[in-house]
Amino acid sequence: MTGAVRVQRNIGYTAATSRVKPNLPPVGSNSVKFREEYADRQTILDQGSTMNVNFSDDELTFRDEVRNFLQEKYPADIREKQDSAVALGKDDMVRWQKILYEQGWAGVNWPVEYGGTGWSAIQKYIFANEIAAVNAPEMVPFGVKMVAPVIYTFGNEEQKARFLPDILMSNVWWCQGYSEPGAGSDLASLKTRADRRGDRYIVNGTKTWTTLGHFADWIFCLVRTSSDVARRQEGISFLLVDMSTPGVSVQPIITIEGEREVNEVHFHDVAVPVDNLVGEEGKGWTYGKVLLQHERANIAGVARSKYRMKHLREKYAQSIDGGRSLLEDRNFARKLAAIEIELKALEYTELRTLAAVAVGKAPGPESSILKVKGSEIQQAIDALTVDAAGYYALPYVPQQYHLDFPADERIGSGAETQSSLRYFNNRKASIYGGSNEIQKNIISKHVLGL
Amino acid sequence: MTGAVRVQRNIGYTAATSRVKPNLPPVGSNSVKFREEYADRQTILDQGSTMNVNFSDDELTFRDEVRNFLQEKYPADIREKQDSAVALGKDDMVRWQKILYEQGWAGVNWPVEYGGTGWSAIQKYIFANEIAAVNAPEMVPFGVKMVAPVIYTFGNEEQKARFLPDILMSNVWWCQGYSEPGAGSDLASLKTRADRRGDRYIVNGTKTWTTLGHFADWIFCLVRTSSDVARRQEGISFLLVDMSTPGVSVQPIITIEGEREVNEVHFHDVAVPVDNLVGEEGKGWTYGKVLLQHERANIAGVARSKYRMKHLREKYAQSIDGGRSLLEDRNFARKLAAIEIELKALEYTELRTLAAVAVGKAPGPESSILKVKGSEIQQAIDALTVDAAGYYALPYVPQQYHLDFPADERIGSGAETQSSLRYFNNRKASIYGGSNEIQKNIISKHVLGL
Amino acid sequence: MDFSVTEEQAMLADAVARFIDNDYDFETRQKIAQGDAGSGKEMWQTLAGLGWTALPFNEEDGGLGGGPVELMLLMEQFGRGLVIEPYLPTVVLAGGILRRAADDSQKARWLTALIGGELQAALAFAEPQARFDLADIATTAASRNGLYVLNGRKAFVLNGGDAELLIVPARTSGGRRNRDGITLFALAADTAGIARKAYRTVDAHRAAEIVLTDVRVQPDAVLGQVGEGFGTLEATVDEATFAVSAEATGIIRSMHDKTVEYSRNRVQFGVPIGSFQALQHRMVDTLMVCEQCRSLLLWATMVSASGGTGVQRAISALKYQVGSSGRRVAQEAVQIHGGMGVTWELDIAHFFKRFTAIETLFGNSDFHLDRFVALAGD
Amino acid sequence: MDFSVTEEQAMLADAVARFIDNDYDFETRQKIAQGDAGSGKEMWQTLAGLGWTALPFNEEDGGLGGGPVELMLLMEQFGRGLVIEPYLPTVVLAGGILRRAADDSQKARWLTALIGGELQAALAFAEPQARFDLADIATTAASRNGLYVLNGRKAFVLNGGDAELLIVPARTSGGRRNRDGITLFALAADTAGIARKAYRTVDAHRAAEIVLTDVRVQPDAVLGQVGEGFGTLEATVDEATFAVSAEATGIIRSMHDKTVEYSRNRVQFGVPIGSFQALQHRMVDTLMVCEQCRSLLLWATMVSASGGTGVQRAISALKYQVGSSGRRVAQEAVQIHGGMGVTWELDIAHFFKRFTAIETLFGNSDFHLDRFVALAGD
Repeated sequence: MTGAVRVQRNIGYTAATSRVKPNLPPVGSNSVKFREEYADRQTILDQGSTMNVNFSDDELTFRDEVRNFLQEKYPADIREKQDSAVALGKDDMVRWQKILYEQGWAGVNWPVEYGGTGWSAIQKYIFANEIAAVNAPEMVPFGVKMVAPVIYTFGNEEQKARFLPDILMSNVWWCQGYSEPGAGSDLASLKTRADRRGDRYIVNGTKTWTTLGHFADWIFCLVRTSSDVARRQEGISFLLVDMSTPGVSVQPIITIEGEREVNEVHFHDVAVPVDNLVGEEGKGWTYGKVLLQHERANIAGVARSKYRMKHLREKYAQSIDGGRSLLEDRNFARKLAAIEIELKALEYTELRTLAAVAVGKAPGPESSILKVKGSEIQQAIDALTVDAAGYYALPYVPQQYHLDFPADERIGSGAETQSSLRYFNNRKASIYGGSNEIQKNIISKHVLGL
Repeated sequence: MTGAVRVQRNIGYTAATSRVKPNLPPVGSNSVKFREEYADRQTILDQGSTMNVNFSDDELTFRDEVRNFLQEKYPADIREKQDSAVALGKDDMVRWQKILYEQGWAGVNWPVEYGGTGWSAIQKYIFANEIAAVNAPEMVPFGVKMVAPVIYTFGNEEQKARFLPDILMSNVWWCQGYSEPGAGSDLASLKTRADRRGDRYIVNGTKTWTTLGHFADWIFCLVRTSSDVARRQEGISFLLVDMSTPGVSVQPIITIEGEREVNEVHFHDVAVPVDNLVGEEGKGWTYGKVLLQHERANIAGVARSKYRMKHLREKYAQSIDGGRSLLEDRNFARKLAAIEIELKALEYTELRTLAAVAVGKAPGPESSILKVKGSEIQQAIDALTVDAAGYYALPYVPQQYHLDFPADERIGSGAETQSSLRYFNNRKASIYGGSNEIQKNIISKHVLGL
Repeated sequence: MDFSVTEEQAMLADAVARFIDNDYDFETRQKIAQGDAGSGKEMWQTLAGLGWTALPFNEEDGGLGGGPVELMLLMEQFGRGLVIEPYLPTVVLAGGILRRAADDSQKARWLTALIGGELQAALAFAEPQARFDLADIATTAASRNGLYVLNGRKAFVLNGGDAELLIVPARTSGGRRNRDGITLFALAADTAGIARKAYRTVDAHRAAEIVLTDVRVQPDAVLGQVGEGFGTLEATVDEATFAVSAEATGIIRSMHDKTVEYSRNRVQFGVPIGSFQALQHRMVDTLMVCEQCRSLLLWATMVSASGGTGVQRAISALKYQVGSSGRRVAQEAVQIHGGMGVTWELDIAHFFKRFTAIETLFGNSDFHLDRFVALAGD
Repeated sequence: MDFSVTEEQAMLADAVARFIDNDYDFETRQKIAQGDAGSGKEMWQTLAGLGWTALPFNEEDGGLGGGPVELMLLMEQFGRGLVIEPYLPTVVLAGGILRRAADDSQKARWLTALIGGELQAALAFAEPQARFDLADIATTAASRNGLYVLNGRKAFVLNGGDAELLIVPARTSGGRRNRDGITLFALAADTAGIARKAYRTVDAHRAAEIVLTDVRVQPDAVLGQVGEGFGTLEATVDEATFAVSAEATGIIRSMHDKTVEYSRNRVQFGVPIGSFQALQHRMVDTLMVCEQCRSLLLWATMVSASGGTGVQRAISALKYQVGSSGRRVAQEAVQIHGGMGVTWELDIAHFFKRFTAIETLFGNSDFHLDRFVALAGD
């Protein structure tokens, strides 16, 4: 029986089937292609229901639960710092993450067996939006989002028991040891050596761009355990290093806006127990790639960008000291709108990816699209925020962003003078985690097949 | 004596030279670099004078001479066709070019000895602008601008005497035989063979994208005279072929907008006298490249784009049937302005190149910049013209563009319905004459040294 | 929140996809485009036979009760197939007005035949001076001894030459650009006083300029309430805007796919041009545009399907995004195809022309970005 | 029409270029930027010694009679050298007002010292609520028994902290945004009632917020005619806009050159990154931006040098083009430098920050494109 007729019966159209064009061929390759294209949508579906943008009752209940939690448990002092652009200290971040842990919400993407939430894609989406909506800090990713998945996917039972709880509880601060000076996007060129001596590795080399490495207790590294290999990607291992080990030293790197955010981490004859090797020796490259894809799947930052757009709109809806509201400026309003639309599109691209992940697909090369578009949109918001601030984007007065700084002595209203610093600093968004050029190479090869 | 002091003396500042910082080193590499950068400006200069945007009296006199000529000699019927978007016939074009010849203005870029104008860069600039300002047709380039420079640069005396006068007088219509089916931008892959048989070449193969080939009497071709070569660029020769020779046939190619503009030219055992070989056998590639650079130096089309912008502004300054004027639409006005500014910049980039040519520099790889920017701007104007026409960009009614077609029966005001056809057709501007990708490769290699 | 399509919806899309592959390949499409009729009547009968002319109408009117999801799935495939049948003017535009405003006798007179594929129709949504302003209506309908007398000019009436039913918005009161005072009339195309100048469009569709001179009609030609036609007109054109945006999303996806495929096979300088990194990165950019447009199309579909506020805003966002970012995909597709991309012979050129027409249709990207800004933020 | 520069002008450019190469390399510049003073007083003396503080002034005032050509040549090189000396606020802005409006006694009091390098100055061209509207002045100057009493706030006064002379536009009549009723006052920075909050800017220049509270001044502080100061203010800021556009043209050219150089030497995946076609084509794009900006700078210089109408329009065109297209050059330069491009250590980061500041200075790209549209066509 032809698909056409099936369509009609299914939609309940029975009249004049005699007029149906006869003998249409059976479902061909094309409709298979169609099914693949739409497969991601099929995933979150209860059969019979159809596309709907509104939250279900269950989803609304969950959203209220998150809102209530944030209202009750999000510390007032941290909120005040966040809302007045005061940098959080390590203790602030740890305190907040422990509150999330107490609630059982620290391991959003973790499997339930290790203390994860087991949330659906929509629940994760709701949670991320609610957190961002009150401008609460995100979990620092290096532990819970980056090293943990590698440990619970490739680590042994002893390692899971030893490391995962402290990560989930934010008892241990982790940092990332991937990049090396001069290596840039060419990760596989890494030179840091880990030479086996009995039951220990002796680690020598330097890692760089280590974000918040000066806060960290432990570092996870890609190290070269064998240079006698055919491909540079071989002979690389995934090693966990206690930063209090003799021979580990951390040096600051000052970035464009003048702050210390990243570091160089030096290893001089650092002795690391072989127990700290994750998975098999020489398989580190594979593990690292999985990690990077997870990183990218979380990197779009849609919820945070939505908050920033809302904030921008609200701030400049108020007229500036009797000047006209910027929103009445058609150019500005159009730029704002164009970004909003691109962002709405990315929100749905991300939901489609989450949907795919929800049915077990690993976040594939498509996650590179989220990384590229996400960073492009973040940087567009950065630039628009600078435009909006006018001359007040230009004073360099980071010192005024402390709680004890008298508000009326501040230059610029709100965090205007931070806008350019953020714009400068966030040029990194299209460079780190595999530059956007690298992402495009990945998409070209693995999605377009070129 | 230090440069600083020299500056001061030259500007006539003598006071308190005691305050001059002592012993500045002599002119270093950098100022040499500076002189190179500014060399192009030094070329059109009378020493002592300085930068001025106004025309000199001599230049004004020349401009008036051109204006008077156009007022008196530009045929009314051709003007009417041009202004009402009616396509010119071959006879129209030839008639107009003969008028230019009578005036001695056919060979704008030719050396005086062959009947060229010997004009300065500014004069050529003025001439191009005045021609465009009245929307008069340009010379069809294939003879006067393309094959002629090759003949008077690399041809022998007999060839100069035989071909140049008929080109200058528009007695013979030339077309170009470079591209071949499947070759695309990879010109050197050409397969058309010319096998030496005694005092003749036997030509076999196909040329394509031959613009107005159906009007042409002669075709200049790159042909392969030897396949036993180290580099594909070798063994190529520059051959002139009478299209009435048996074995030459022309087939139309219909382009995106539905018109016949380009053709395929087939050669089947076409016998060509060896006298028609220009320069040395096997040197054709070199000659062709020179030609392409000349082509590019003329390809920016700044004057024509200026006319189109002026026309667009005038047309839509008038309100459309009682609707608001489009120029009152801020988006449209801003787009128009942005193109005007980019075009003004290109006008000066072209003047700088002409200036360089004026002092004997061949139009180098920089001419690729003119080609790329010129086509980008033309295509931006094409798109804006479509935007402006609204729904009247969409009717497909080429038949109404004939002088005898009753104006009040036309759909759309003026040539609105031609706007989309032009937009479609002119996508070629970034493809032909060496695609913009090829131009960027050239600039990257020869200007950036990458 | 639900991303899923039902089995029926998936099968509809399957059926349309198969129809394109088996009965509407490019050669067939080009033959229809060359033919004198706007489309093969036989082909229109086929569409009707497949039930698609009945898709958006209520079951009690003999329709299939389809909504935005079905329309999106159908039009996306129509884009892929470069379908030039007058589905938009007859079913979405004229049919949309009838669906929303016609009374039972009017439905009996027009809608049944339309659903059956025996009647083609058109909506005169534009006037020469109006550009994209739906309310800018100079055509007048004066009430004179029991009749309405219509005078005015209508521009770019899609399918206006072949339609047997013309739906004409005219002003019964109010000044130009005034949203009140607009009345919708259902006119038989052969009514005295209607002069139609039909023409092909650059994208091989068909349209007409229409002049109305003292056209006399009975009051029963009025669709809906006198003077209150604008709401119906706007809602119908919004739905049509959504439909062509879905079509355009299908078009740019096809152009992107065909370009990637071409770059794999097209050899220059001894290698496939798809191996050149500069082209690779540009094709990645166009892929991202396609995905972003598909996502926004999903969103707009879900918003439309859920009803409520924000539908207009979502549709303007979609039309803006597809038009402005899709233009880049279309231009890159032609550019990467090189000379072949600007020949009549290849389908790429015809995708390009249809996309360009959709860019203008119902308001270009600038118009819809301004409209998005003007509509209250969600 | 003449593109040439005179021998003197060429030698001036040579001299500035040598100064940058020999006395103002990046390390020196960074040391000055770290120092507490806005700039080494000694370095300022050097500039004066080279005659550059005298450049734009008439010879009878002890100047060198330089014009737009000289200013363009100097600022383009200052851009290349990332010069942070207060040349713009002291010589171009404050000096520009004095040049245009000061009488002989005022010149004697201020200009001679300024040319000699003994006096630094500033022009308070902005107010907190004004954004980029020069005429939006809320600061008042009330005439009270023979004195003027100034009250108000001035924002982002370049060099306002170190200046000994402050030129303050204030309203003696008319409403806000009114071009009439603006009067220019020359105030000694230590006048009672002037409170200055000085700060560094993100591009290592210096500025101040200034509050004026019942500041009493004699009528001889008025520069030019009472209530007619706007023309002088606008002409001076236009010249400064031209100057920073020339500086920005030098900056983006340097960023482009350094990026191409970096891509030649930076090895990734075993080859120089300059061998990647995607990067090559992007660096070709930035080269074209540099050439187009240089061309427009030439045009604006020639228009300015020729006087007559269209100068403002040319300057707005230039500022728009350099700002909007130059931003791409700056961002690409950082991107292609990768991680190193966002470190304090490399000069690229500091070029980027200075370029970004210039984008905003005297009105951003949007502002100047609108201004270009508003000014009558050439």
